[in-house]
Amino acid sequence: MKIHEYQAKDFFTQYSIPVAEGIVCRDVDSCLETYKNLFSEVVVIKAQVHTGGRGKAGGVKIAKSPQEVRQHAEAILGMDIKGFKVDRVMVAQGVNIASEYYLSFVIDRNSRSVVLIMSREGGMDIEEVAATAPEKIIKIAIDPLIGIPEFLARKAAFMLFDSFDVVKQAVPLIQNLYKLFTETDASLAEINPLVVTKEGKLIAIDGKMNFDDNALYRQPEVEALFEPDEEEKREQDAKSKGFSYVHLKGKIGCMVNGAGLAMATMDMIKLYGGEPANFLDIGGSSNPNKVIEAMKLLTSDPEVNVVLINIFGGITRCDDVARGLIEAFKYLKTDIPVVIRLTGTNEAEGRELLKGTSFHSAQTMSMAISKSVELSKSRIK
Amino acid sequence: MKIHEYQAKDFFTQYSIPVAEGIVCRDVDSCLETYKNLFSEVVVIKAQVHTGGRGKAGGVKIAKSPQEVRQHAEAILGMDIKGFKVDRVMVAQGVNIASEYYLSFVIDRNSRSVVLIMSREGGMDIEEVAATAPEKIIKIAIDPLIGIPEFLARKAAFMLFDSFDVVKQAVPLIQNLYKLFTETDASLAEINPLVVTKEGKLIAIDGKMNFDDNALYRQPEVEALFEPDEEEKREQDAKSKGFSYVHLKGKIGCMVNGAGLAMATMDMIKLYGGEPANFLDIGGSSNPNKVIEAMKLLTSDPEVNVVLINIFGGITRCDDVARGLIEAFKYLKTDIPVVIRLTGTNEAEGRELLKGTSFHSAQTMSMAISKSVELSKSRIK
Amino acid sequence: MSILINKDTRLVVQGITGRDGGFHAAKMAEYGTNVVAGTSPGKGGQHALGIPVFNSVADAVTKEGANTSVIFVPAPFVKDAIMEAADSGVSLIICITEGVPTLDVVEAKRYADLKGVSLIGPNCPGLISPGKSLVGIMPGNIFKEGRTGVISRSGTLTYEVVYNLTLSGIGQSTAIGVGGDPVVGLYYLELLKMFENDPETDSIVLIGEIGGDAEEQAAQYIKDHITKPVAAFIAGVTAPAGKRMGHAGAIISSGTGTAKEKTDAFAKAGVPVASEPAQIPDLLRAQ
Amino acid sequence: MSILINKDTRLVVQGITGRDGGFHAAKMAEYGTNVVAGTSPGKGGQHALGIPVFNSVADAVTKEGANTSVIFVPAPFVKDAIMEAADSGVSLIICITEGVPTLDVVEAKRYADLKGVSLIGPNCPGLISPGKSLVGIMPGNIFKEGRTGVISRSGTLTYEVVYNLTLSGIGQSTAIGVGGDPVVGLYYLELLKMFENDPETDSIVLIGEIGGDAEEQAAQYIKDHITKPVAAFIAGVTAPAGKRMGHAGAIISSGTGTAKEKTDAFAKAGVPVASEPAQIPDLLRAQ
Repeated sequence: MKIHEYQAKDFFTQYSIPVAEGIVCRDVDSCLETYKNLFSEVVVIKAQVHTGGRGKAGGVKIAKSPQEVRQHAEAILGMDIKGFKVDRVMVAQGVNIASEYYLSFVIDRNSRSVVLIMSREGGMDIEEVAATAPEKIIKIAIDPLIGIPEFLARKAAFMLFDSFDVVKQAVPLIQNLYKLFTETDASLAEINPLVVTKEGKLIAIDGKMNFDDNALYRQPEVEALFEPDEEEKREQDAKSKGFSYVHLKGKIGCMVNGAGLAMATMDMIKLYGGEPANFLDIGGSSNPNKVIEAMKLLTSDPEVNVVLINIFGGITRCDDVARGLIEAFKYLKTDIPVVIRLTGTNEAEGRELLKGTSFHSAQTMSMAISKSVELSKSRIK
Repeated sequence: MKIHEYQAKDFFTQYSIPVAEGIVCRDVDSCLETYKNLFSEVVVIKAQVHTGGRGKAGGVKIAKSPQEVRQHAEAILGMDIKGFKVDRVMVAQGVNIASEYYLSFVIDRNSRSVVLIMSREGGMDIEEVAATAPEKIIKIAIDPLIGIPEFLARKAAFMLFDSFDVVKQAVPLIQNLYKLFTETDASLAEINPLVVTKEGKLIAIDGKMNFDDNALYRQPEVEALFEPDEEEKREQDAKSKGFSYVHLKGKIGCMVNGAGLAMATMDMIKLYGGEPANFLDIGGSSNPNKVIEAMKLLTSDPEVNVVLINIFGGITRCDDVARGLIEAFKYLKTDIPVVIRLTGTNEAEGRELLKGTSFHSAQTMSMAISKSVELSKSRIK
Repeated sequence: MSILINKDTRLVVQGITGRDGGFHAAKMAEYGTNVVAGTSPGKGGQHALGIPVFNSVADAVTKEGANTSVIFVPAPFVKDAIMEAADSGVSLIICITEGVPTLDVVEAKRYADLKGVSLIGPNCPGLISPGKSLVGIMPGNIFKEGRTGVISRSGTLTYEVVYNLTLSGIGQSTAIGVGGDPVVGLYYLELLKMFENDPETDSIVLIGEIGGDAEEQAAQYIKDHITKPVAAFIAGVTAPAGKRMGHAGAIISSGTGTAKEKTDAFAKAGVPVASEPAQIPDLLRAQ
Repeated sequence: MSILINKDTRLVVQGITGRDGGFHAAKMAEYGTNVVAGTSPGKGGQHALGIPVFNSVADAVTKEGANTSVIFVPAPFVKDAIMEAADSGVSLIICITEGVPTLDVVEAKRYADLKGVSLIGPNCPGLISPGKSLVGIMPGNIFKEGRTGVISRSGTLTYEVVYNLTLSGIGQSTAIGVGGDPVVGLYYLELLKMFENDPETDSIVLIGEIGGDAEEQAAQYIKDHITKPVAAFIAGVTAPAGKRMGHAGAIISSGTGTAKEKTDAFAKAGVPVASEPAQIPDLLRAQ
């Protein structure tokens, strides 16, 4: 789950991490009001959107007068950045930057721990630094049983900063950011750039936090900040029904049990010359209601012209799945052709049951996918 | 550092550990007032003193009427228990006890960790249980990096209780008492008895906490409860001057550098037929002021008739120590004989300096102690 | 032989009185697994499906000699369940539950390491040594005794692959689903090593998917240390960046973790990659 | 030979810019110890007494090959200092500082164990292998090279005993003060074992005191595992119960930890106990 920069900075402030003072505004007037109240000649106006690259898109501007504040606020509010409409901006105090750094905590799969990532190449896209100059990136894996004792925070800070005055500010910052990360079940807590001002102060200029979806149940304060976009709403709606759903742009709607098999199904559709319309993992069980809900979801996409149901019968046997499908389609009115492939436990019995129905039943995954692609293409003409 | 039962229970309450409701009272009237307010026919009146065995001494009584409250409060307030005068009592609700248990956390030297100690023999002196029926005592060492996860608290609780309803109450109690122990730098947190009431509730009936003196600097809330008795005041006063001091009842005042050597000096005085008046470790350095302060402390004890100074000159050389002693005794007027024994680095030079002074200088520890005992005995006659 | 589980496996089911725990305990016992105990705090002394229930895993170890634990408790209780098992004396823990907070897994896995206990999962289908022992939720009947080891990040996709192997007459020594979350226990490197050392495994199938760089590491490891034939499959060629494809771990972040990178890594290591599951038997036979 | 420290010891002094750290760093160097570095955060790059100062122990290890650390930082910072040293790559940590909160030692010692690093102290005088290396605050000049190992809970009492040994012509292989706090690092059992295995140690002196039951355990251990002659001394025969005798660990609690119990345990194990320090040389010679 993503949150906005200003929300991340609210968390920073709660955890005593110094940020450039700023206020979120939803219209031009409050931008001007904020400009007055900040007592700072120079301010930065920053689009608040759930995507990166807002700087390149013109979503970050410096203003030095009420006129400039108005001009930039008008330009940025309402702007479209990678499909995200800007409905609020942050107006933040300008800072005299002496030098810029990168600092974040992320979950690292390989060390199976939280990792502190730092670089003296602040303000840049860290993935770009990682790709072009990996030696400029410092990584420290944190032992979850130990956390970050002072010596470790100091060791890290000495790797990043030359001045002991700055090191002394960085030690609690590193410890507090880790505390914030673990206490909110974050998956990313990033400060980029972390700057040293000309006055020698360490300040977070931009902040980004992502959170572990699996932990939202115990993080009500985080969950309250969830602002799904249209697509996320669709995915969330699917999730509430026990599905995993990701929308794509093809024609062949897929309904599969299991995430890996669902991905493999999409891949094979593409391999066979077709275009998958979605990823949809309906999980286990042969419950007809689940099939009905899944079909509703797939057919709500006007692009879909074929539905492919690929089920591996394991613990749930194929004959039970077939009965569930037949039951479900009693309640579904659709003229979209449906290809069904059942494999696994009792597959012969399952296929027997599907005989004489309007489904296109296929024996192997290859056959089912060939058939779906063929049907999909024929329906476009 | 010790605190009273009612203060321990205040900590328990802060950490959500259920206690029998009770109020501390300093006079009979407030005992009667409390009896009225507790809405409990049966109350227990308990002396609050920094020592055990108050029950046997008559310091704990059950009262069932205002008359009995008055009678017992009058008897207990002002009572002397092992040299401690009772200046307050706790008046606590009576509880319908179904069964009694013992539960505590202590520092364990051998496992170098905090240990959870439990027994079904609640209400008894735990050292007695340990001596007579060690198999009835359960000990679980706590890994400081892990603390007490729920499974461990549950495992412990199942060892102590048969009812799952009680186990479910014991799990947070165990976790919270450990939290209290570590967060307050305790050295003992004991509930004895921990009872299950006839209504099935788990309640702490008596509570005891001791604290790590070395950690008081970061535990202001604990330190505020320090109530030294006369002897502790003398010891604390010594401590503030950099000494370790323990008062005994003999005639030979000792001033030694180092705790082990100080104990060995006392032991040898006894071995040679004398009586040590104290344990006094003056630590390192040859600072004359320290010697002056130490002499004042020793001679403030009217029993002392000889002073034995036993110094091992290590990093601080014996000649420097001798100079310090000579300097110090310029400012000390006393007719108590002083035996000095200097050993170690430059001991010959040290002894040379002491020649011609009024000190009795001895070459070995045996000789110094023989001399002290001889002088002490001769001064009694 | 086989790896990790066999006829000597004595299984305790944590959460046996729950719906899933009970259902799969029965299935496992039916397959022939020695399901010796279950746990459910407060229900110690009872029986579930004829299996003795204990208040703790430690009791199951002491009283029934359990050496392996499988976890079916709800996600919020998984961290404690793993730690309990790790402290109890079992040597292997398999966690089936999905939806476990990542930081809980980080902590529990570290604790298991400290105790010298192996963890598989969470969010995994478990593992099977066909004809010997089944621990988890895999459908036992599609497997066949044999000499090919299978390692996978997926559930039904594994079944699909195994089904193709079995139909082609290729049996399995052990098949393991490592789990679809970003942080899980045993993974490719440890398992490849075990299969390499297992005298009854002749070849290995590795089923990967998008997200992370574990497949790239595995490719390197195979090149450096594995002498037995390996065939691979990678799911998620068509997955878009930034979207979680069902598994919390299956997400392409900032252009890394793509199927192409993984396929390229295997190609460089000389490991053939199937473009569809049905090709795997032929890729194995060709080596 | 000797145990724990010798001519190859390369020492880093944590807190070298403090009063005690600086004073004893000079004394140790004077004795002949290889004091290769000091640490003081923010003073990296400077020199103290001609010794290079670093911001961290890790830097001292990397740049000067330090393998042993001695800690002189104030009590509130000791826990972090021990953990820093344990994480840095040194294999032995000696903590001199007194007054450290017990729970800090519990945590730091556990962390050192986790890292496989040995800890001596806190609240100890350190150790010396005469003629080779001195780490801590012991007065080097009273020691003499030889073949008797000394283990003690005390400081000046150790010097008293050693002085008597030296005067009697009995030199020492290594002498160690384990520290007077309730919870400290290396203790009797580990050190007895090291001396037993040290080919250049022929006999052992153990100096105990009241509090705890470590002497009783040591007596049993000596009976079971030690073949070399041992003589003991116990301080605190006259100490009253419930009073802390200087050392936080020297306290008789509820009638246990008395000198009598300890003396009896040694007697039962066949270890002679001196009634005064001056007897120890004779007790050793008599065996």
